[in-house]
Amino acid sequence: MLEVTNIAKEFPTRTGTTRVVDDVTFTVGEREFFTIVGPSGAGKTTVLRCLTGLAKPTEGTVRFNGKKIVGPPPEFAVVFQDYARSLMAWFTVRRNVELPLRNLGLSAAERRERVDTALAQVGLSAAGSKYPWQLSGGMQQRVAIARAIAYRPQVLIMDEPFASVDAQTRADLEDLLLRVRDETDLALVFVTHDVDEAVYLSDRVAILSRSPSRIDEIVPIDLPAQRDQIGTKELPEFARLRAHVFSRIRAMVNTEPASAH
Amino acid sequence: MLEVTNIAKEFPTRTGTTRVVDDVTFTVGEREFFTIVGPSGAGKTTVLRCLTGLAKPTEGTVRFNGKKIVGPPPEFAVVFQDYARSLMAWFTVRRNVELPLRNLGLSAAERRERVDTALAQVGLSAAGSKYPWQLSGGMQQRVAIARAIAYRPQVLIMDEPFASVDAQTRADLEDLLLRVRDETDLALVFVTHDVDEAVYLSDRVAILSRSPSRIDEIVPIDLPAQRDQIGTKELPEFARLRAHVFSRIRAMVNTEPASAH
Amino acid sequence: GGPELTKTADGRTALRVGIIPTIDAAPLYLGVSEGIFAKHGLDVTVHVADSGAALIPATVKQENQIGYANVISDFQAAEQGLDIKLVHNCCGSGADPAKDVSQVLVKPDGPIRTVGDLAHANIAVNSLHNIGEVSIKMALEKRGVDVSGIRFTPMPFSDMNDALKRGDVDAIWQVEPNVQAALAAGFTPLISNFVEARPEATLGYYLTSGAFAKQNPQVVQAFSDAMDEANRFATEHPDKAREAVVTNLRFNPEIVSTANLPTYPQGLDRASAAEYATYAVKYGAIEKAPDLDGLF
Amino acid sequence: MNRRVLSALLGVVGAVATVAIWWLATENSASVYFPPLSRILETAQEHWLSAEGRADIASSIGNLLSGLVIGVVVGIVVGVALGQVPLLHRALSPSIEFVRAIPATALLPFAMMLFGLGTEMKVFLIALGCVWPVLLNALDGTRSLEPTLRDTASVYGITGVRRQLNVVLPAAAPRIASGIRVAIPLSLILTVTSEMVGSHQGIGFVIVDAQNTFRITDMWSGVLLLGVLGFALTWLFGVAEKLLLPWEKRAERAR
Amino acid sequence: MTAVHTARPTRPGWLLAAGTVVVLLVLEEVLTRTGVLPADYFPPVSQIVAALLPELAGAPLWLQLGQTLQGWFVALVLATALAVPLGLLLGTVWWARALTRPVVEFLRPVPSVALIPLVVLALGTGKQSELFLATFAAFWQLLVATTAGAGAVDQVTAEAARCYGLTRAQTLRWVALPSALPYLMTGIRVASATSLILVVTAEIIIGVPGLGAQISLNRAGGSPDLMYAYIIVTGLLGWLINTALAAGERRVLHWDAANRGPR
Ligand SMILES: Nc1ncnc2c1ncn2[C@@H]1O[C@H](COP(=O)(O)OP(=O)(O)OP(=O)(O)O)[C@@H](O)[C@H]1O
Ligand SMILES: Nc1ncnc2c1ncn2[C@@H]1O[C@H](COP(=O)(O)OP(=O)(O)OP(=O)(O)O)[C@@H](O)[C@H]1O
Ligand SMILES: [Mg+2]
Ligand SMILES: [Mg+2]
Repeated sequence: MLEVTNIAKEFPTRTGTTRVVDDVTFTVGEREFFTIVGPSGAGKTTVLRCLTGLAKPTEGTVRFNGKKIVGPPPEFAVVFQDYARSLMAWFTVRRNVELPLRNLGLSAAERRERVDTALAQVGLSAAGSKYPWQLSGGMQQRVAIARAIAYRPQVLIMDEPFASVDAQTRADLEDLLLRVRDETDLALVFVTHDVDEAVYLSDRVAILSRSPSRIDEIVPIDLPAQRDQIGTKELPEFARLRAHVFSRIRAMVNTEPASAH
Repeated sequence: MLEVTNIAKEFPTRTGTTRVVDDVTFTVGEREFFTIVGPSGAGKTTVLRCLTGLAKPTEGTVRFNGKKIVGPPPEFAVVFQDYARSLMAWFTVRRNVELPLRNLGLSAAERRERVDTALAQVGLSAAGSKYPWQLSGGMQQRVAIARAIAYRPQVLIMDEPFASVDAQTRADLEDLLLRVRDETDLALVFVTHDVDEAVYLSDRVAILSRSPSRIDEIVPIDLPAQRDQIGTKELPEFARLRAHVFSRIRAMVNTEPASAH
Repeated sequence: GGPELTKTADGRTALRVGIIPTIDAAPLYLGVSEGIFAKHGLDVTVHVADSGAALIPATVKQENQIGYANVISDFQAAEQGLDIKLVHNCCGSGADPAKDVSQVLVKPDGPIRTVGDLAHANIAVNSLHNIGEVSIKMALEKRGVDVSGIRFTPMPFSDMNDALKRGDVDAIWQVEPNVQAALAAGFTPLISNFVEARPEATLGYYLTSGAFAKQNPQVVQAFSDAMDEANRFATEHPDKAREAVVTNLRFNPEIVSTANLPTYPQGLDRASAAEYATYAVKYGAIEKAPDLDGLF
Repeated sequence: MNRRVLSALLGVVGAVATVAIWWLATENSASVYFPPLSRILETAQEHWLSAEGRADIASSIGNLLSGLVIGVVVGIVVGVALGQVPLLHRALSPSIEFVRAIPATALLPFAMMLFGLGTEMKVFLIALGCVWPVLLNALDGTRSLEPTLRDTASVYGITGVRRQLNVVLPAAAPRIASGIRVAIPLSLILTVTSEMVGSHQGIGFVIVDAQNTFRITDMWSGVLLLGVLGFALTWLFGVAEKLLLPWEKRAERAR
Repeated sequence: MTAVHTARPTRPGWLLAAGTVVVLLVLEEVLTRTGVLPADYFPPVSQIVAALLPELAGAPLWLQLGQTLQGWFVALVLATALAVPLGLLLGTVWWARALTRPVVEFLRPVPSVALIPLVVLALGTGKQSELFLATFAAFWQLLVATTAGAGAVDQVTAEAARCYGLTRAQTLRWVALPSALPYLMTGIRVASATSLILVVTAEIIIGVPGLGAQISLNRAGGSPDLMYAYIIVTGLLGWLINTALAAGERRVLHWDAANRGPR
């Protein structure tokens, strides 16, 4: 469905270019929950930007259903890491969520219903008429999530979408994602720093090496399809996978030349 | 040292005012690591803003060393939740970290040394000459942390400062904070969504109720002063405290009227 | 081409006449108020603009069928190929220097005290290369003054008194009603440059576009006839002339009451135009002598 | 191809097309007021390249630059000050708006009274006209300073001049730059206005004198020169802006 | 979009503003009375007010005021209607900007005053000429403001719009336009004064009826008091217009950081 083939990304610098992503290849299948983890600054956001067509990879290609991606396909929705800036300060929360729906040929009532549902799903029913800058950080992030969900994309791309919400809300939102995936046959490409979350949610977890990044390993998560916050996390296999992923990331952070220690 | 007495905060709305913080009282002692947790939108950021004098509480007072706070005291440093917007796009990372030091009457060499140290501590030695917008989200957040640490404040106020960094870096930064506290007799007021982090780091954890918020409970963390990522987290007392805090937050999120379920 | 002329209900031809706000406009207003134009089958409305920069193109476009410009501006416009035709004398100077509408004045305690001193003066005029400059030089040459060293500085009439007071300029050229204000400010008149340049000269003309004159000879003739009458009426009733500018142009009545009036001559004076043309060429306001046959 | 090279090329294409249209539209024009472009260019070359013409240009440019610089500096300083002291803003804004609405031509007598007829008066008029777009943009830009940045400056004790130079000015810089872009052509227009009175030299003098004596081709050549100067000044400003505000353009992530 | 809370000037704000004006007026009066400012050039305020009062009672002043106001309004609306769509286009489409930049930069410094004879020839001495001159001058200022504003769209916001498949028109309307609004509103206030000034200038020079024609007449007629009275009416008009615009701006830009009120 989504094929990323040998992409590399360089940025211009004063003296030439820096290679930020060196060589990344993976595919995401239908209904797959694909997560990318890796140290801070590894190039996860950069890979996602190439994936959505927002950035042009210096080398390699990204294909969606066999077609090369050059700009964001209408089937995609994205939750940006910098969620606060992705919301429009001049629109209320409702309008922010509703805006992308305008092109889908929906009636006003359908749009209203979708917005209501999405806002309720992220726990923001009461905040619909507020402006983004009147919300807390976590609430803003949930607006961005609601916008993506209301859009009902085929591929949902999320860059650390739960970074600013509390643990309980986070767990609720995780389960929301899984439920939405099951209901709408969504594929997800997900970036997180929370290894538990990665293992809990995903079908496969790709570990990105430090920049210039390559895929260090793609870990298949062989946990029962039906996940559950308590049950799944108690499985020995969960602990094993979690420990494995964590140790890979730790290894990479600690070999970083300009490390904290 | 820092006394927060019965503060309340209201925001104007179309029809009147909303009370966001209802009644919050606590004190933070010298060298204390004080953490506030609570559901998303509880009012944690609002309390911090009142604490620093950036916002004026509608009711109540905040005193620092007995003196009422009206504007940010020079002894404070803050890491904002919206770290990306707190960096100056027109300065390099180095200049961003160095700028606050210019008021401290340090020599250029001392300033350089402090900047170098702080950048090394957060693992960004190599990024000093880049601009904030050339960095990943996690790197930007670490620049904001480096700026606060280089300033060597008496009170360090941090609003979810590790939300965007990977698990390993997060652990490193947590230990960095503890070390800095021990070395410079710092007091910390800290907001986090990560309950493990809250319990691991803190001397006391305040749990904020849903907005209009009150202090639900202040949990003293009776763990050995010398913390250690593996040892401390294996203590039964750690597990107990963690479970306790988590259950309080969960209770509050789940009674939220506009909840996710 | 040109736009069609409109007629009023009682068959009079509507005519818009452009003018600048000066006392020269008095007969025109009298022509309207005394019914002189009506008698000649014309329905005149007066359009006031601040400068010739807007009046001439409006006349060429035949938006104003008749316009006004001083004699030098007429030459300059014609020289640049604008298709204009003079229709009637508007106003002129008499023969008595004391009654001239135009004076060159100096500060009593300033550097310039005599007419001879003007040879090296910096004189304020409203517009360079125009009638002020030409007539002052004509007048001074007739008094035997060398005019090659004079400098002229352009500024609005209303600003001149203060410029002289401050010493920005050595002398100012004023026309009525500003002459009265200048005299009231205590300035000394040195020459009456219009009368001294050429007594009994026509200084400004009503004009129209060549195309209009060709298409509507009767209208032009009717306007000319009416102006003969209006000018005569204004000459005979100076008080009414003064009143006309006070009511129509809102001139300050006190100042107007003491101001000298220009002459309002009959017909179309070609002789004085010829003399001005000679000097205009000599002083560089135009390059070569105008084709007076084409203009008149 | 490189975006910048392509941009420049497109600009040339646009300019050439415009000149071609102008040329073709007027080549056979008999109207005194709309002379053929070829004639205007000839006249322009004759006058502006002569010693006299060069002196006109030099004198105008001198006044223009002085006035523009004064206007920009005063505009920035006052705008930034008013933007941060609401009380001052409220106290002065009616007076400011009043003066702003008065045409430069109506202010000429005032300028003459203050400065006489010399260069100072012209510089004053130009500065007075240029100050407004810069002032208003600096004011509004300062007022909408990103709240988190404002908080950051307060928390770290970045105050006084340091705050102005390191936080407020860079943050308001894009707005200020847009104000300066408006001020540049305004300074040219006001140069013309200021030379209508009491002057014997300058581009404006030539234009007004040509207009008064119906030498419309000369007038067009002056207008042409103003256009060229406006383009040159804006281009120079663009270069300066890139040097002074490097983060602004580069902040757009390279794609 | 309704304002949630706007930083409306408070009562002391108004008093302060009025107080400053009064102080300045009294200062002028004292300076002219004591001869520091030349009185025949700068008539004392009291004298100007004395000249103005009878005018206020008569219909002509209000008629002229209406004429000028109408010219200002129509020109500003025309300029906005033309400049905003074009500015949004130029601000968001780089090649359109590149193509037109030299021409735009060339046309912007063309002084309206120099255009007057040409405009009179083409459009006559009526309201159209006044409107053309004022629109011409205001247009460029608005174009620059809108172009700069549309170019200042936050990059993440723009990318979000792209990802959610907003069409070009939708992006212009819902992303570029609101982002440009803070710039545009400043631009409108700059252009509003420009428009008023050119309307008045056209009235002075071409003789289109309005306040400018009165300034010109009173200057020619030797009544400086009345001339200043009309200049003052013009200034007051500018101030009033701006006050109205500022109030409108606070409503339109209530979400902008400048108007969010206390935090
Ligand atoms: N515009 C740019 N110019 C130069 N370098 C850039 C630019 N954008 C990103 N980089 C670099 O690319 C690297 C990867 O950045 P990216 O944002 O993809 O990291 P990330 O994996 O998302 O990190 P995080 O988890 O901290 O968000 C970083 O080292 C960053 O400095
Ligand atoms: N300017 C404002 N106007 C109106 N309401 C506001 C404003 N700022 C914050 N609020 C409200 O105050 C409440 C608390 O916000 P705050 O940012 O303090 O929450 P928080 O505890 O920091 O949440 P998070 O963990 O999501 O960051 C929220 O419900 C928010 O909507
Ligand atoms: Mg990232
Ligand atoms: Mg918060």
